[in-house]
Amino acid sequence: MTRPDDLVRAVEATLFAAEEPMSAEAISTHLGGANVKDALAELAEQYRTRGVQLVERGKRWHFQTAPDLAHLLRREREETRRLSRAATEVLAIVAYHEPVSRAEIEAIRGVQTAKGTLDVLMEAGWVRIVGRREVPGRPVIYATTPDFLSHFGLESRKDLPGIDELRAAGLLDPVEDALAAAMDVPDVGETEPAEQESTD
Amino acid sequence: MTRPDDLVRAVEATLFAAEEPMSAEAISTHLGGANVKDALAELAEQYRTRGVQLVERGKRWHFQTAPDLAHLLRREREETRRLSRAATEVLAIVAYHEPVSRAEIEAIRGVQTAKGTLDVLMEAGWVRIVGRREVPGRPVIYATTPDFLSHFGLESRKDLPGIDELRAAGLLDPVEDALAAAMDVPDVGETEPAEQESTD
Amino acid sequence: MNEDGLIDSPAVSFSEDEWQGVASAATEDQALYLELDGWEGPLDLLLDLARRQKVDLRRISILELVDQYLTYIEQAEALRLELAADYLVMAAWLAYLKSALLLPREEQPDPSPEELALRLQLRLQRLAAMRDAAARLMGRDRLGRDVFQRGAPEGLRIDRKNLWQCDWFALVQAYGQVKARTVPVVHMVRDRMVMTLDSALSRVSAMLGVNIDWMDLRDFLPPHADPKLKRSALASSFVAALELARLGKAEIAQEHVFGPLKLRGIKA
Repeated sequence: MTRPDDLVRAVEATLFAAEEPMSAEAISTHLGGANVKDALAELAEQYRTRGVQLVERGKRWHFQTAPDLAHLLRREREETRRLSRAATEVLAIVAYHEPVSRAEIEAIRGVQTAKGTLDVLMEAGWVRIVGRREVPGRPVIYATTPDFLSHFGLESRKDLPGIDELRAAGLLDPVEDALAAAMDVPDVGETEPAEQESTD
Repeated sequence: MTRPDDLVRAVEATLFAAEEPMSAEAISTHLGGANVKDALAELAEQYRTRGVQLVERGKRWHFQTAPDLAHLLRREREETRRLSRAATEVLAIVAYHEPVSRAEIEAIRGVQTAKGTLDVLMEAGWVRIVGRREVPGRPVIYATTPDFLSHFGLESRKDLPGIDELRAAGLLDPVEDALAAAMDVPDVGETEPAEQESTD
Repeated sequence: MNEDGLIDSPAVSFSEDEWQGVASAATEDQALYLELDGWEGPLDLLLDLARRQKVDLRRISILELVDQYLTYIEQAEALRLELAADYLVMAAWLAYLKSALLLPREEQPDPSPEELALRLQLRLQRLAAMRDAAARLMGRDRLGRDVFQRGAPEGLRIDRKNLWQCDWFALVQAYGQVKARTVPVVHMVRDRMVMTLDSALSRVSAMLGVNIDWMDLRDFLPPHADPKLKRSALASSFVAALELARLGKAEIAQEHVFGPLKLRGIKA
């Protein structure tokens, strides 16, 4: 193992010591403004095959144990909090559709979503309120957080499993849009289905 | 960096994720009884030149930031800040009247001087306590420091301009007058800008 | 409808392995299972039934699905299980949809039952997609479960240190202003050219003593005086004239308003 250069060592030490994932900017600030981009890439490469790896999640970097060693480590930890089925579904809907209102979540799930379900996700630090939709009633809209990406090992939302296929299949579009496309009606809401003359 | 063997990777991940230093026995137990001695030695060697090092302390192993990079853990960040108006005034009074007690500073300024103001000047290294005045209450007395002289480019306190010079420079004029002069308004309050006839 | 299904459900948490849900856990031959805890509303139940058809959701037979749902609800009613209202609402709606679908095409109501069926199908597809996505998400290598951050990070601490700035000019100016602010204030009135009432009185009475004819008040003023002094002298002399008149030493006459003020001494 060759001695890494000083900047790489400094970035390595900083990220090892950090209690939270750090953005490249935060690392740079901590190191007095050095350009850390290359050092991060080099470090990630150096650790690629090791038992500990450097990963980027939502523009923030942290070291974590290699996924293939999960079987060795899992037993010493109590499992992470189990999410209810409702909560996992809501989390998936927020992640794949963000930003999304509660009414939109409910439209997909077909049931009312208890306030507590979103609270659990917000408490876990995976979902947050990102504003209001500028429609009547100004409903609150939700999106996922950088912690969500870190927790599920996603570099960005583009890494959400199957998101490209779902989008291509139109499964992330509202039912109304899909219906319009399927019925070949150019514009839903304005165009009534053409009335057929009944043949009495 | 060659891929370390599986045992080395396992030891690496185990120690990385551990919340406390672990003895070789504890690591071995955790990894199903493997002999980890060689792996620990190899790992320590691999990390020897890095920003993070594997060390043994009292028969227990843990990762820690390389000693030469310890300064990264506790950084001092210097922030340039302008002295407040009040602090500047107090500093000037100390400079012109030293040694001076807080009561005397207040008498000259005509306002109470917050303790924090003198603390700021001492933090800046420009003012220090030089003793106590031998009067009832034995108040602390303050004077400027050599740093004060060098920061303001003064050979000695004698270089500070005298009162007569200040007056000649207009620095003893009441603030409003000085302001008016600086703004080049010939006579405030009497001269209205001549009204232009609008040409409709 | 509450979050956890029809009847007060204990199944708040579930493991990823049981993703398919309670209904799916039933084996093929248990066609008549009645497990009500597992669903979160009628759409959930419908999706589960649809998945039992083991075909792509896009090719699902809606009629068959409707039949299965209605059968299910009937059985629940036969067993006197209490069903939440929305299950019954869905049952009624599906019964309507079924009858509409069975009508000859030209007698079908508007919106067409095909459209309604398609809408239901699209909703099921979307719910199914999100359910699969959630399962895949939960199955990832999760931080704190499969992969771990450093167990005992030293932590980074940043101590801020202030670097104070001040310059010579600001210092000197501040001192100047402290001084200016605290110097005892002395008001000085500028020396102005005035004729006091006393001097006007002696001047007017002296001049009245030597003249016996009417004289204009202005003739009493000092000739060649500064204009500012003249104004002051005029005012003082007028007051002096009034005073002399009050004492009976002079009389005053004015022929018209703002006309010249005339003055004559009275011999005692």
